[in-house]
Amino acid sequence: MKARVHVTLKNGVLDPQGKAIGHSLNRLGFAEVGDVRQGKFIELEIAETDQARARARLDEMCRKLLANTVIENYSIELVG
Amino acid sequence: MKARVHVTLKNGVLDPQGKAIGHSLNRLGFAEVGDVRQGKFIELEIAETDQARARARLDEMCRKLLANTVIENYSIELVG
Amino acid sequence: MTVAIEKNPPVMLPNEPIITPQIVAEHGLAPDEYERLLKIMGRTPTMVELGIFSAMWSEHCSYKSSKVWLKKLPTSAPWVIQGPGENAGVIDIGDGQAAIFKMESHNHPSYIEPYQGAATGVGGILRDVFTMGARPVANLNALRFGDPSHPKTRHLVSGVVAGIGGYGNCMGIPTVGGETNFHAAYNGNILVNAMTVGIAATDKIFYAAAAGLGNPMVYVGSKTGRDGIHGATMSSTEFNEDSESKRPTVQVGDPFVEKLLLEACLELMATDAIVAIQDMGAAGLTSSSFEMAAKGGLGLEMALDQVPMRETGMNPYELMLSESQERMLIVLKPGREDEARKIFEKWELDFAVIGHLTDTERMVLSWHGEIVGNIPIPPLVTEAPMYERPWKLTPLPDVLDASQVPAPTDWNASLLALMSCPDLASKAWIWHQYDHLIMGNTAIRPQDGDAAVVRVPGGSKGLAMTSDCTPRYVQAHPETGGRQAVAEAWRNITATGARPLAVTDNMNFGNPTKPEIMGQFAGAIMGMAEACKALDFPVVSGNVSLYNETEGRPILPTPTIGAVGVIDDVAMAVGSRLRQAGLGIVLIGETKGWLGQSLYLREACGREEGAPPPVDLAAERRNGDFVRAQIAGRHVAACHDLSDGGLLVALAEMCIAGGTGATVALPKGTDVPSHAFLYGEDQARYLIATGSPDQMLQAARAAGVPAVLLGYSGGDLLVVEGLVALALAGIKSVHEAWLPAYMNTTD
Amino acid sequence: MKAAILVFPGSNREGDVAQAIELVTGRKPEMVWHGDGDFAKTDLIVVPGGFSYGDYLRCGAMAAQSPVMAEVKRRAAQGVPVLGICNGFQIVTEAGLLPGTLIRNSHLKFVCADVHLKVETSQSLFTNRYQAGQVIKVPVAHAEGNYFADDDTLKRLEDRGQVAFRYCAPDGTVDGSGNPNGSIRNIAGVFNETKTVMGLMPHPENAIESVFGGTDGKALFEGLVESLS
Ligand SMILES: Nc1ncnc2c1ncn2[C@@H]1O[C@H](COP(=O)(O)OP(=O)(O)O)[C@@H](O)[C@H]1O
Ligand SMILES: [Mg+2]
Repeated sequence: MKARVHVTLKNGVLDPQGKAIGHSLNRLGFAEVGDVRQGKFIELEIAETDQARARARLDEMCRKLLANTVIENYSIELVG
Repeated sequence: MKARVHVTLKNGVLDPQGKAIGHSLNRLGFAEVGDVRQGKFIELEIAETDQARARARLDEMCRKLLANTVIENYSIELVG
Repeated sequence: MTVAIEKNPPVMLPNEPIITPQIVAEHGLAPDEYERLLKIMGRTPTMVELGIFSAMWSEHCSYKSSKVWLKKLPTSAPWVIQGPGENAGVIDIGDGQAAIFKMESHNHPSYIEPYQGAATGVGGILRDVFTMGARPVANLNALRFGDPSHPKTRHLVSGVVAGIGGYGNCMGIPTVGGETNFHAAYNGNILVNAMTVGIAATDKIFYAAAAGLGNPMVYVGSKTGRDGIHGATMSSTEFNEDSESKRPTVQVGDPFVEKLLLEACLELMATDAIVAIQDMGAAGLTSSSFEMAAKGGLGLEMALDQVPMRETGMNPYELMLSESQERMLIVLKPGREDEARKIFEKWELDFAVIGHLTDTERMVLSWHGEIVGNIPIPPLVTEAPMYERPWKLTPLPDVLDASQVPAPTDWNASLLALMSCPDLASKAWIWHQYDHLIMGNTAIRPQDGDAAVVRVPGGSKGLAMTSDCTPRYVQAHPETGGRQAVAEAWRNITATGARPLAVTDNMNFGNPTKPEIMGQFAGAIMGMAEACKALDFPVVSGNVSLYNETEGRPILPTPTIGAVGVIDDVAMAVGSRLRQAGLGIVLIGETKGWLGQSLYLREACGREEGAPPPVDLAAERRNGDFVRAQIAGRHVAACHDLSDGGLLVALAEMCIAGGTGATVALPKGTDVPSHAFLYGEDQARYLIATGSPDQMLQAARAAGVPAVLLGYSGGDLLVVEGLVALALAGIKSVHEAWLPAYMNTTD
Repeated sequence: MKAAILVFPGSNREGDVAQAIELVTGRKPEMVWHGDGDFAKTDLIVVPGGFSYGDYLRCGAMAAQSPVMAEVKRRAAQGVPVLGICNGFQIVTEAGLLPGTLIRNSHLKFVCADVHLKVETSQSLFTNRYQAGQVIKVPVAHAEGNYFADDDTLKRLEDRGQVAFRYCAPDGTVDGSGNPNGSIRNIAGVFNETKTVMGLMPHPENAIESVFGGTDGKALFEGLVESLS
């Protein structure tokens, strides 16, 4: 099956990229843009048919590698 | 309102990051992981109430700055 | 020519289109070129064969417009180990060591996708150098962008610089120098020329010529995807079902994999398992395999289904033409496959035996057991089209006398304006994004000298390197411009105290089918050849990039010269920073006050006209040899060659870089007008800061070298008596402010 | 002093630090490949700079999961000194040996330049040859050296004297002018609680010889030799 993982910065953690994007958008004339945060979006193919097991494994992948839980949150979505 | 933008590499474009992540996961014992692709996930606060207008503006932002349309696709989602 | 009888004619693949004149045209082959192909093949080619001819006979691979001219460049000297014709040039730098270097363009890809285009340009030139057995020790980059006010320029600068840094930094190779110009002629066609210098043992240099019947041909590195398959895009989509994913794409670089490939190749090279090795650059598997087989006078059978593939549904056509990055082709000694495989597996890279050498002199390609291509190699190479295109030389423009150019009304303002103009403003914003210090060998950093100086690992020797070209001179008069580019490179190496040894070039020009453009090319080559001969400065490698035009408007002709020199003790190298008070400022060389094509004329008067400054090669040599001897004698505290902007700009650069002011005056009795003396761009000149000016003047007189003491260093002002008085801090701030300010604004 | 330098796929300043250590100690350090779960007994472990695993995902994240880092953690717990430089600092924080994390430079660009550092303490294995308050000049070269930690962590670091170096102006003033990457409180390097692990973004190994950028980094290695021989 396919999985989608979103990794986002925790509240309060500085996001230089998001800030710069917001800044640039404002300068480009998009005055309506306020706060911007940038995160990661990871799509994985997984050879696993059991939803629950897949979710548990993905959770482990996130904690071990995909997210730095000191500063990041993650969320997992299973597709197909 | 809030908007979410996903920026992903077009099909066929090499994704060194995704490749390295997949490799690493395999090495860490997640043998079930196949292809991995990494994209960006951008959340924006927008001072705009009209959905259609917001979407049009976001489309412009994507083409101008958020995505590199030579190699990337983007998708826009409006929340709240 | 007779057509060899073909024992195994290839099969057509399912869905393979019939070759039509349109498909031929889409492959960039002229009708007469296709006729030539038919004669060689003795039959209609398959798609993969057509693709191969198209790639091999492209301008890029065949040099069909430029070859006749390139032959005129001098390429030999006692210290040249390998001249043009291999992946890179090789020179002997003593102690059993060789410097291996080359420059290459990635202009078009960088315009389409600046980050990846520039990054893969660096990746490609690095492979050219380490495929010969060298560990790369330095990178340089020569960049030309459009007018700063053009809407695309900022985006291009930002992407190109990030891409060059992104690749080189990750590879751990210091990027130590380069040049950056802006001119409207590059608005639709920027130039990104990347150069790599590497070091190898003279007895451990690897070449591309295949040898040994039956020897295995091995593919290593990254998998092959559908990157950068150009030319035949439309037609190729027709012979596969899922067309969306088949769209040819921009090449994306993976510097991490290249770093692994570098280490793995060097590890394998330390054994004696390699017979020949060649990187896959432009035209990927096609050009690398043909070149290896042709150079060895052999044939090759390749099973394309064995090529490691990144995507599903790839076909032989795509595999032969893909420009996926970070790949190499190696001929191994028989029986050494396992040993080699272990090394590449350790570095987590793909490794596949994809073929073997034969004595048929044919390239036989198979796909799951069926032959899909069968091409005689020698005629494809020797019968490649070669053109003596009509050419028309650019006449020498009228000489512009200084009296026709107004002097500044405000001298201080004129200097500040020049120091902050796009071409002269500090490029620190760029080179701070490049790791120029990694390896711990960088003795002269960007902006600290005319050439970068890097210690050769394992000793005290240093290599000096630089890249130079003044395109406005070449535009005005190509012969003079070609001569000047070589002379300036030679001078820049000399100014550090190093001996200039050899040159690599990157010939960037417009459409060669126009006689004026071909004339620019011819003229530049004639000028370069003359200068290289006169200065004992052979060309050992190079690259040609033609058709740099948009909507019929060509770029300025830009023959970029990359040069390398050697200094025996790196600690003896001098930079251009004026760091001490009380030093005499000596001007070496003759000043006639040449303002034609000068930056003063362009920036202060808004005029681009006149003949460029003439280059007296005998004077260059005499003055340069004198300067080098003075440096070797430890009489020189700082030295800077005079080029763009002339004397006053050079002095200002020395002062602000070293944080020490100077007070100078025009020599008594000169009849050159002040503005021509201070801003003229006469060649063969240097500024030297020395603790013993009298001695130096005396030595110069004895050597027949024009020299004059202009004044002394000290204080924190730059003063030209009666004309200029400026605080260094003020000059420095405008000099450093332009580029960051420009990059931080949006239109 | 016996030193071991870890090498990951994509490491690239291992040679620089090996050269520095050899110059100072006269002894070649041992190079340890990332896949080796065990290596010879050593007085110092160095995690060098570079782009381990291409710096993909997050700098240092993939290297932190390698077999050799598990062994480094074991040895660090036993008190074997660990020095993480640049990418090594990122790896060591990802491995949990040091607090905080390194994020993208505030200006988003790679920066290679000489910077000035204020030595915060001479009371450590790594800094005993410097004086507290001394200003030294060494280069940085990174895109992700922006040190970040939450307020509690910062307070703990400051209270326990775990800040090793701060970016400063040439005259020692600690303010925005000398900060090359936006690091919080100008922090350039930190210790663990026992000060046996130090990580820093700048490259003392590239400031060893006067012809190649100065000698201010030398004392760090000399101090280690003094403490560990
Ligand atoms: N793209 C670049 N990359 C690295 N260094 C650069 C680049 N552009 C300019 N520089 C550096 O800036 C300094 C000034 O460049 P330039 O004016 O072309 O020097 P020169 O006139 O001595 O040839 C040189 O040290 C050069 O190496
Ligand atoms: Mg120059």
